[in-house]
Amino acid sequence: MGRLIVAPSTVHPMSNSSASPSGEAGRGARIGLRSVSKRFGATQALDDIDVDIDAGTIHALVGENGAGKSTLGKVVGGIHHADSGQLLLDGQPVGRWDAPSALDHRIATIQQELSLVPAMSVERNVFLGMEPSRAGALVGGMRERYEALDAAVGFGLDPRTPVRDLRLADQQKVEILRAIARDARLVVMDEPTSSLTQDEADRLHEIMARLRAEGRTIIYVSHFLDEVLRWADRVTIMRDGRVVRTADTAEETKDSLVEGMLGQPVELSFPPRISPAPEAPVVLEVEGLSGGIVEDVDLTIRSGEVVGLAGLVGSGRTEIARLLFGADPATSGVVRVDGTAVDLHGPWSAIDAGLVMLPEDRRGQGLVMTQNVRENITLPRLRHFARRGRVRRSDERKATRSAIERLDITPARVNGELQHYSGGNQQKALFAKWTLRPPRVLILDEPTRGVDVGAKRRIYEALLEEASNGAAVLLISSELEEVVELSTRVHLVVDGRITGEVDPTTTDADEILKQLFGTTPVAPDPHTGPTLPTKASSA
Amino acid sequence: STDPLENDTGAEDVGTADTVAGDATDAAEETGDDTAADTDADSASDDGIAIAFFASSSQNGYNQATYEGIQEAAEAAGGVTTEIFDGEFSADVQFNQIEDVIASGRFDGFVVVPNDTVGIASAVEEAIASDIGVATALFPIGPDLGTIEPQVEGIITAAAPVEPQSAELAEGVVDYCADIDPCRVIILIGQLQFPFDNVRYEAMTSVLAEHDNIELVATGEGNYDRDQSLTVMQDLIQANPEFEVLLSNADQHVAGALIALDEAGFDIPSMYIAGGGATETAIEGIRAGRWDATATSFPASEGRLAAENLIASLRGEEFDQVINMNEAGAIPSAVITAETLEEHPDFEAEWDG
Amino acid sequence: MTTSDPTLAIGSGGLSLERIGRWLRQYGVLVLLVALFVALSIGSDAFLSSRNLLNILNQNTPLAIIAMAGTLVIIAGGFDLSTGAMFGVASVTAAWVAVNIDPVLGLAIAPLVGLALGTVNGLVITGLKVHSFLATIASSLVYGGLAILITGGFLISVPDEAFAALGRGRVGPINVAVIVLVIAMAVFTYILNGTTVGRYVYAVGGNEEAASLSGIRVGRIKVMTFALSGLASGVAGAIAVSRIASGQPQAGAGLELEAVAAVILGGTSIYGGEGAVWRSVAGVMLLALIQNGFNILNANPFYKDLTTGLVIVLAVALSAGRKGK
Amino acid sequence: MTTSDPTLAIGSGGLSLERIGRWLRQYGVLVLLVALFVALSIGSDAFLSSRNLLNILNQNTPLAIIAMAGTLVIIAGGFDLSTGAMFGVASVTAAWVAVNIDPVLGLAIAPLVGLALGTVNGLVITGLKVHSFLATIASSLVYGGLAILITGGFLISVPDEAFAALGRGRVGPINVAVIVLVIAMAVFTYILNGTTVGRYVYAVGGNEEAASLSGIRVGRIKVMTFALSGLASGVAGAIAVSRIASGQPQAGAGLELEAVAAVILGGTSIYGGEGAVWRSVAGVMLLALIQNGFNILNANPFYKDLTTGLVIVLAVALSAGRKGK
Ligand SMILES: Nc1ncnc2c1ncn2[C@@H]1O[C@H](COP(=O)(O)OP(=O)(O)OP(=O)(O)O)[C@@H](O)[C@H]1O
Ligand SMILES: Nc1ncnc2c1ncn2[C@@H]1O[C@H](COP(=O)(O)OP(=O)(O)OP(=O)(O)O)[C@@H](O)[C@H]1O
Ligand SMILES: O[C@@H]1[C@@H](O)[C@H](O)OC[C@H]1O
Ligand SMILES: [Mg+2]
Ligand SMILES: [Mg+2]
Repeated sequence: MGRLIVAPSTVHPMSNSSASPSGEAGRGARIGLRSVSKRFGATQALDDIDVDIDAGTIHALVGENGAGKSTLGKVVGGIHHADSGQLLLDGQPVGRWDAPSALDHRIATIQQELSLVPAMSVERNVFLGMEPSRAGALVGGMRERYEALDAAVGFGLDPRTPVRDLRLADQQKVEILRAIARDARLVVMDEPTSSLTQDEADRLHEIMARLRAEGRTIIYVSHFLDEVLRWADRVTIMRDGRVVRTADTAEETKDSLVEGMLGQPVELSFPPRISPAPEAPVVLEVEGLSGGIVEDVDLTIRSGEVVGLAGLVGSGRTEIARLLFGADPATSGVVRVDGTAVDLHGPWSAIDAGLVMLPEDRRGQGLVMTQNVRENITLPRLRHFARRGRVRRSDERKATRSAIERLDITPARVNGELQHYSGGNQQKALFAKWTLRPPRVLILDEPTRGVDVGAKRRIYEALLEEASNGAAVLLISSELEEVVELSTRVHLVVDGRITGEVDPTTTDADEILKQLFGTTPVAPDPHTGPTLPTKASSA
Repeated sequence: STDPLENDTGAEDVGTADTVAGDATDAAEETGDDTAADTDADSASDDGIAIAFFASSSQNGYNQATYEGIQEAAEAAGGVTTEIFDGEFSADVQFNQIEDVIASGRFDGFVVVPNDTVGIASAVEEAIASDIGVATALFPIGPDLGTIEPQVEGIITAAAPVEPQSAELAEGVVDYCADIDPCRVIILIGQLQFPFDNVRYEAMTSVLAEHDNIELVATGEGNYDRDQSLTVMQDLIQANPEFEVLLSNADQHVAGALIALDEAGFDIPSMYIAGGGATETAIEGIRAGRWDATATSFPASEGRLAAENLIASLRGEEFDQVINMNEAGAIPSAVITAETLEEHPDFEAEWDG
Repeated sequence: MTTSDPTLAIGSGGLSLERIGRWLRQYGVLVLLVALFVALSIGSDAFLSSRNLLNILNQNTPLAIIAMAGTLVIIAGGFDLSTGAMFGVASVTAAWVAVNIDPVLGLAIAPLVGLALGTVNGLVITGLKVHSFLATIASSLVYGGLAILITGGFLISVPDEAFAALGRGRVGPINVAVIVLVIAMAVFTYILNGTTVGRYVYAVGGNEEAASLSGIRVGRIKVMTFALSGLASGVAGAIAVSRIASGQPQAGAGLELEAVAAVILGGTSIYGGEGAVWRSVAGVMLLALIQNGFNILNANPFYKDLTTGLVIVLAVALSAGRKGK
Repeated sequence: MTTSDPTLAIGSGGLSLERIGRWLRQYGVLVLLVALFVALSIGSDAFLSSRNLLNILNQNTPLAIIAMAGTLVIIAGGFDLSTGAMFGVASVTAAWVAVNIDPVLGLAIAPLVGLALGTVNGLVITGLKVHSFLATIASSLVYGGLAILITGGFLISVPDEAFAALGRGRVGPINVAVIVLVIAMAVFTYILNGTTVGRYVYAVGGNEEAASLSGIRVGRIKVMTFALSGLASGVAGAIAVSRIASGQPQAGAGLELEAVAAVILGGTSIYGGEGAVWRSVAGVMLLALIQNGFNILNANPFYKDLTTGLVIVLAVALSAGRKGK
């Protein structure tokens, strides 16, 4: 972290004369919510909320999926209007309050669901709305400003790449850069690390600490409770749209947070790993699979086995999964399910063969936001709910209802409008979609992104249940701990190749990381050095 | 603007459309009330006659002049009200309109300027079957564009036969070209995908083809639009910097093309320039010696004659079934030239385009 | 933040303004349709005759059929601006076959011609990965050219009685075309809302990538929507050509935009993923009632366009913000 | 990294097939334009004359100006189907004012009329939150109605010499309209690529929500694009009406779709967020060359539509998959 030179406390590295209209630079904003309520149809998302967020603090929001954290953040950021109540900025009631006016008051938001302009380059996205200009005419200097910003933050993204060509994690970095570039007095960060690796998350945390040192305020929403306890000053626990309590993090423990969030203590450890019967047959067999950056992958998973893929960022885990699933064209290789070769021309034949994949980007690749919960959940298996092409809705409803129960999706409505669900509940629906009927091979790419601790446990249990019912499971997660704790075997992935196998019962996350680094020939990125794909292990 | 009938003008003597349409509307309303409920239109004719005019487009100078003529006839006959319907240059719209109006039972007679001369026939048959008298103006109704004899039983037709008129226009070219060899001709036709334009084009070209000294160097589509004709002419001049004759079926084409010819420095009076429609612009041009001919077209007279005969037929009086506009108009000939204008010094164009 | 916004302050339990607003936004086009219907019934005795009402349906059958199929295209995220041209080709082919071979064969072949042309559209669009907006403008030019070549620019008239049966025939008082309309509506509604394929159409338009990763053959679904649109244009062409007993290449000109406008007027999302067949029929009928009203009442045609425009704006204002955009 | 993939195996410095492909997809419309240009130069002596080339530019100035402004509308995620009608209103107003008040005032007022109508479009679209596709179809009907009311449906002839200066005048050999074209191209390019407003146009079309969250007043940007589109239609109307010395309400009919087609043909994304002014000019010129070619080669106009359609398909095939869709 040596390159994170902390800037002089009053001068933000990015501030220039046009970005700091007043002399407030460096002074954080103080926000108060008084009896704030917000209702969406039948859902009371915020119910009479009172919170004070002090200047120069990192203030965490924790709570179950759907507790109202994002809604609270959006009210502060001017993205939602509260139905009633009052918002105080530095003790004064605010007037007109929408996103542009919040920004005028230098309150910036990193939303949970990324919101970038896909065709625009990284730097243009970062400086959107604050381009160097004179009387409306663009002037040069954006590259220099970007480089200064990047030097301070150290994400090492190429400023010219259109953001649609970036991986999800890199897009999240662009969002972060954008908020920082705004020289904001208060930044709402809604699960900013959900796609990041531990290394990148740590980098962000350092930046947060530095912003706080400059007197700025941060509202930090996260499901990583260890991180919350480590980095935040205060924490507000929310449940069902209400504040349970606000306290100093020093007074809280992981268990106390969980109990506050869920209303009851919950088992935090991983469910016990299952091991397949010794005579269990091979379900998935991959031989010489190549395509894109993936080269010559061999893989075997037996019935009841959970196999994890561990790799550094960009090592090609996602690409392996997509090739297996027929989502990307393979140049060579064979995939067999229960001994029968799968046609790799498209996901349809993979699904027909009982091979399914939960993709990593739920909004981009996973869900159809214009369709409701039922329609999303049954989509890949719709034919099973149809006779001669005619969909039988009652069967659909029945299956959906039980999926909602199993994963505790809220609101628990079969025909709920998914686009309005909280991030974590969408993720649960995505999981439900791919496990609605028992698959033969279940590929999971970041299955717990954005879900709360209780729901994570439920997903782990569901995953293991699929395995114990005889499925072969392939697990990819940037939370290395998940991979280690749930898998029966872990493959190491480096540069699109499987370079080794470790036994997770005898090898811990740190050891796996060491091995991965040991086999990494070159640092993938000159700016960041090798990046670690794990969370929570080092925190 | 791709419709053949889309003549982009109005005649200056027609008065403003607002009052024209307004008067008609008011008048029709008075009688409309007591006939509306009456499904048997025939019974309305004792106390008054209501005529619906189905314009190919009400926002078009040619049709407005026709309507002017219809109103004139209505006034002269007394006890006749008129109303205009806008066909929007669409065959479909017009067809539906006629059906709707038959269903409304408010009218005793129709005058139609058809958008689709064939397709409209079944709607017209339906009208006649409902005891509504029908007259067509400008074009005959029925599959054969070549004749103005009724192809739907009972229909009154006030039109100029399409083919002979175009042939006669081309004969003017032949005369002009008699001593010129080669005599190069450019034709600007409306749109070859319209059946009537095809008939016109074939008539013109077959006349020209009989003469070895005449050379058809280019054909353009003017689309009944001045601006498009200007564009096409500018282009054609590039490939054919010298030619003697501009032959067209529509004065609008000529009006646009002349801008291009002027720009390019052609000596227009020495050329042979022929259009169609007998518009004010064309008549002025012929009088000024810049144009040579225009195919006759008397929209107001056409409307008046169609309506007069329709009213007569509805009243059981004597009437003409077929009115040949090449004989019945103010100038009884298919083509107007400087000579015909000398014979009819007081002639005023009935519209402009 | 403000508490002064009245629409937000009202509780959502009872019959709140907000709920009425939502209902209006959802069914605005129907409300307007009913309102116009009532107004016309009051304004003119002639309007509420069964003859007039059947006329309206009959006249608008070709447009409605095209719009219904177009609904599927638009829900799947596409656009078909070649329906008018396909209608034209189908019409002239029908007329040509009727004159040269057999009238009934002519009518039967028109839908097939449409189906073939629509399938070509779909294959070009998915094969070349081009947006259908431009692709179908191009194909509409090509098809239009084809229609002209078939006819040589002349009109083909079909004097045969049998040929007129589809367009002019009646079963009792009901026009054959109206029966076709009702059947088409049932079929398209069933396809869209009762079958797996219909569900896939929504999914493809809602999120193509997610649909593909869910095992849907996106290309096939798209080709199918364009093929259906062609088929519908062919059926519409057959009805129209039979009604006027003549085929001409220009026949369908302008229909394509009218159909798209009706679909969107009905409330189907231009972005794809959302919509319904009944909406498009309502859109067609809304436009039809305005037309019919002007024909039935003594309204000055000078104000027709203006009125139509304002009614569309009204419809659109009623359902304002339904999709948040 | 694998070496088995031929496209990747070749060093990124060299001239790989993949790079040529990418370049073609990016500049396909230019390639086709040049190809057509060369073909016409070979095919006809008349083509490569400065007069003919100036003619082409001159003739297409109105369409090109509308398409350039339309580029901004489409990049911002909108659609303007009322440009033809605004062109019509501006034309007849110009002619009316020229005849009744002053010819020069007439020409001067046309752009302002367009600006006003365009602004109304923008305000309706953002105010009612309706999609511009439908809203501008509606407003085009209303504006069309307006134009008819202004003229009473008649043609307004303006015999004045001064009135013709804009449309027919020349500076040396160069038509005044061509000069206007060049200026418009410079201005629109500058707005789009040299100003913050232009940047926001891309952002609004690329992701409205992201733009709004970046503090961009999305509504204002949209209104501005529609206002500019109106202004451009007004300028185009002034040029055209001056050229033919007469105004008529139907004048601009069909222009709106031609302009949209040219923009998309040029390669500007129909989904918004991407595009360029030069692309639209290239699109206009591609269509113009086909027209010009048919005229100067004396080709049978029967094949014009067919050819135009095939050229568009070709253009589209060349840039296939440029946006992945
Ligand atoms: N636009 C909306 N329309 C309808 N309901 C909404 C909308 N936004 C949020 N909700 C509902 O409000 C509740 C709170 O949602 P919110 O997104 O604030 O939860 P969250 O605490 O951020 O959850 P997560 O941890 O899953 O992100 C949820 O029940 C959600 O379904
Ligand atoms: N959408 C994309 N566009 C461009 N490159 C991509 C995209 N997705 C992945 N890549 C690149 O492909 C390579 C493999 O990425 P992949 O997502 O498979 O890695 P991964 O091991 O799954 O890492 P992570 O899941 O942590 O992103 C990387 O070099 C990455 O940068
Ligand atoms: O030639 C005439 C043409 O000028 C006018 O536009 O329409 C009627 C035609 O007969
Ligand atoms: Mg959230
Ligand atoms: Mg990945």
